[in-house]
Amino acid sequence: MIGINIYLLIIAIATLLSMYRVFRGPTTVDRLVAVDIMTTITTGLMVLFALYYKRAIFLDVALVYAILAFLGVIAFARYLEGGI
Amino acid sequence: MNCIVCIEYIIVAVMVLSAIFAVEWGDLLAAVVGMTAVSLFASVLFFFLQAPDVAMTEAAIGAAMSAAVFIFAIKRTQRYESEEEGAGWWLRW
Amino acid sequence: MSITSTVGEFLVLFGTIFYFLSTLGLIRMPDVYNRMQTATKSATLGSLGVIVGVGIWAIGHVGSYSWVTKTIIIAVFLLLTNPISAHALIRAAYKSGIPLWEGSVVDKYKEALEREEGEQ
Amino acid sequence: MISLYYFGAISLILIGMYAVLVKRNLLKMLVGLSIMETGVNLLLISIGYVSNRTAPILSEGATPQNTVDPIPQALVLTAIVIGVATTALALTVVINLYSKYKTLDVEEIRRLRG
Amino acid sequence: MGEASKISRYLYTVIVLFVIWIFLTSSLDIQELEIGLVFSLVVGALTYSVFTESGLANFHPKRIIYGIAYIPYFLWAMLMANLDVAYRVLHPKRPINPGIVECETVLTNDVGKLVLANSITLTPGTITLDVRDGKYYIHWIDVKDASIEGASENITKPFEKFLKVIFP
Amino acid sequence: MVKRILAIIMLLIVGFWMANALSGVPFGEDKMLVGKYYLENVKEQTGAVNAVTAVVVNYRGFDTLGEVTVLFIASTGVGALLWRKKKERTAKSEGSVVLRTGSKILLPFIMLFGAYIFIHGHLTPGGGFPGGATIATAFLMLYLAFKDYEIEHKVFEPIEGLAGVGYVTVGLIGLAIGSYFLFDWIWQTWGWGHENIGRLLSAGFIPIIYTLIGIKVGTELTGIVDNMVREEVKDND
Repeated sequence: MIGINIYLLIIAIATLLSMYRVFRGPTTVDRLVAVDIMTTITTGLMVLFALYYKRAIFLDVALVYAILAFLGVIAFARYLEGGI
Repeated sequence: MNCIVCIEYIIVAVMVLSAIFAVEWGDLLAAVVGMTAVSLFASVLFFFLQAPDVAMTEAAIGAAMSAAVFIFAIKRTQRYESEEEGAGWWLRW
Repeated sequence: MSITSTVGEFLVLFGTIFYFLSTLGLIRMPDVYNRMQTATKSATLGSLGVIVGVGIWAIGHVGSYSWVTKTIIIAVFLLLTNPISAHALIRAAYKSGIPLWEGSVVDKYKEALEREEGEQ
Repeated sequence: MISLYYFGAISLILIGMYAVLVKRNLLKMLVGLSIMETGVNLLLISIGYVSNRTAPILSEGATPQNTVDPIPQALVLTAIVIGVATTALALTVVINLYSKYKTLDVEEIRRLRG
Repeated sequence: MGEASKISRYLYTVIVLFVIWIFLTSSLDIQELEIGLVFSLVVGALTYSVFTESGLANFHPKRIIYGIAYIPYFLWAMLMANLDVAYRVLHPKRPINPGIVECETVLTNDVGKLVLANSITLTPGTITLDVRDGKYYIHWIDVKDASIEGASENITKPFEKFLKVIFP
Repeated sequence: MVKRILAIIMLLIVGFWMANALSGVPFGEDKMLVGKYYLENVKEQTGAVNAVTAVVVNYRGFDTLGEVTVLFIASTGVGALLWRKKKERTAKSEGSVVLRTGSKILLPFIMLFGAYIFIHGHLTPGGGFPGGATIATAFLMLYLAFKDYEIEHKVFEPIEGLAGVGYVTVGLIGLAIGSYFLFDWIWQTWGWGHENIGRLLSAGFIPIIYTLIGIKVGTELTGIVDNMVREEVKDND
């Protein structure tokens, strides 16, 4: 548990940087890419916090995120290419 | 410095900002993207508040289901909001 | 400080640095295709490092082996789903008419689509 | 000075309310309602939180003395699923309105009806 | 290769699901195993017709050995890709030269195409843009050779020598 | 412009009022009233490890039945409002080979994972509601990937009804054996599973009811998606 502050700091900076792209992005696809990256980062953050709380039950939440978050992105993508 | 408090502040700030942008963007698809981001950060906050059940439900519903339902509605109506200024309906009563 | 904790912490640090690089790429690259190039790869490798690293770290820190199997499952699903969503997104970006960056050198896909149009 | 989580929840509620009051597009109003619902859920959960305690799942060293309140969590758990179903119901009403009036503007619909 | 028999496909699905269940619960308690077997049988009965086409033939030892050998090769390629990306991101002049190139492949199996596309997406500077009739259209961040043969030599050939054996 | 300023002023007043009210509710302090009782007795009275699940299914099972009914009414309402004589999928293009093959491979895993969530509701976070949503998401993935996929209505609707009937039946058996509706007959009368709290087969009827809720939520959310994605087709001839 030495360096968890450093890891959290790096993750926080990464979240802020990707949030800049969400706000700035000229097209919707830019925003979607940034939200997708943020979801991936959040999965890592949840796993890290599960270790911090020392409880394995929190890993299930990260598992749900890892499996389901990509479906939202696919729904947007299929709409954009005129698919659904 | 305790970075756990620091990351809580960052996540709340980013969540409120994305809610504001979700309301103000004229493109409804971008608004739904903002709503997904709000749901994502709310799920992380539930996680910090020691409510893993609620975080899991919010993740399962907010990540895919809610966005998909809104996208089906947008597909059957129209994508862009027509932005014209005028007196609101509640002023003309 | 056991050996597994050290290895796990190193993997987590490695992963978080790649998170940072991926979001830096998200900001610095000029158009959506190149952003996707840098962002998806680094974020996937970064979360692989963080997740497997936490699993190894937990052997020494919590003293339970059940973390490793669960984290491996999460990592495998991320490896399976992340490229699919990146592929769907870049296809949607192309089909919804976002132009390539002006410095691009070649566009074979457009040629193929035009060839198909001509045949019909 | 109110706490951080209360601030976040109240902001979400107010932003959603602003969208419902000011915006004229029906879908934008529903986006606002959805945000408002998230804010209410966050408010309820943060009322049930107790500092330095762990999740109300009594395994891995958690005892009844060091867990947070389970009742708001049980309430919100069902509210989220109900929320998406009712949002879908509202969206179908919007779809039907659009197929009749060909517009999503509330004011336009009011004018066309009268 | 034609479709395998229904029983073989069903058994393959159940075995894969049961292994995943053991990993998910990460315990060898007899009650977990019983319930896991029941759920594997039910979910397998619902989904085996879409899950697999070749059935138990996937457990051929040669394929498994090649599959295990593929993992470290792939992870190494991915690590190299990310160092490459790090160089491009951190370099002040952004040395990129993007474009969309066309590649061809010898794989005919759908799962093989999926694994190849995912591998391409995660390795040096390439993302699969579309797959149509055996042709891969790939967005390449640093185009070295725009012709079909040159691009295939650079992008798809290194993975194909493994995947051709794993997914015939 | 005037309406925006008026709305913002009004919202500020509402926000100030809410903040004022909440300043009397301190954050992070112990203010449990009935929660303490539930937490101290949950293991003896219900056998569940997860207190949230015990509250949702056992202590307040009747409320949950009401909420499932609300869900059913909302789903039926979507179906009724979008009812047309002839409805079909109107998708123009199919997903690429990667998306189609990927969804074929992921489908059993997502369904197994949903089953894992709702059967472990009394041990780990989760339960019927997120598990059902996960299963519905698996069908949503098929709708997104394939051009002409539709669920089999003849199979889905009976399953949806049977799950609801099963919930009420479990409650009625409780009424017959014990003294009230949704009495936990497996745990309290028969006394099954007292020796293995914390293992899978324990906690009375909680796994049974959560399985039924999971199936019901999954089929209903799938029904909503199915009704919203199919559009009316006009006969041109």
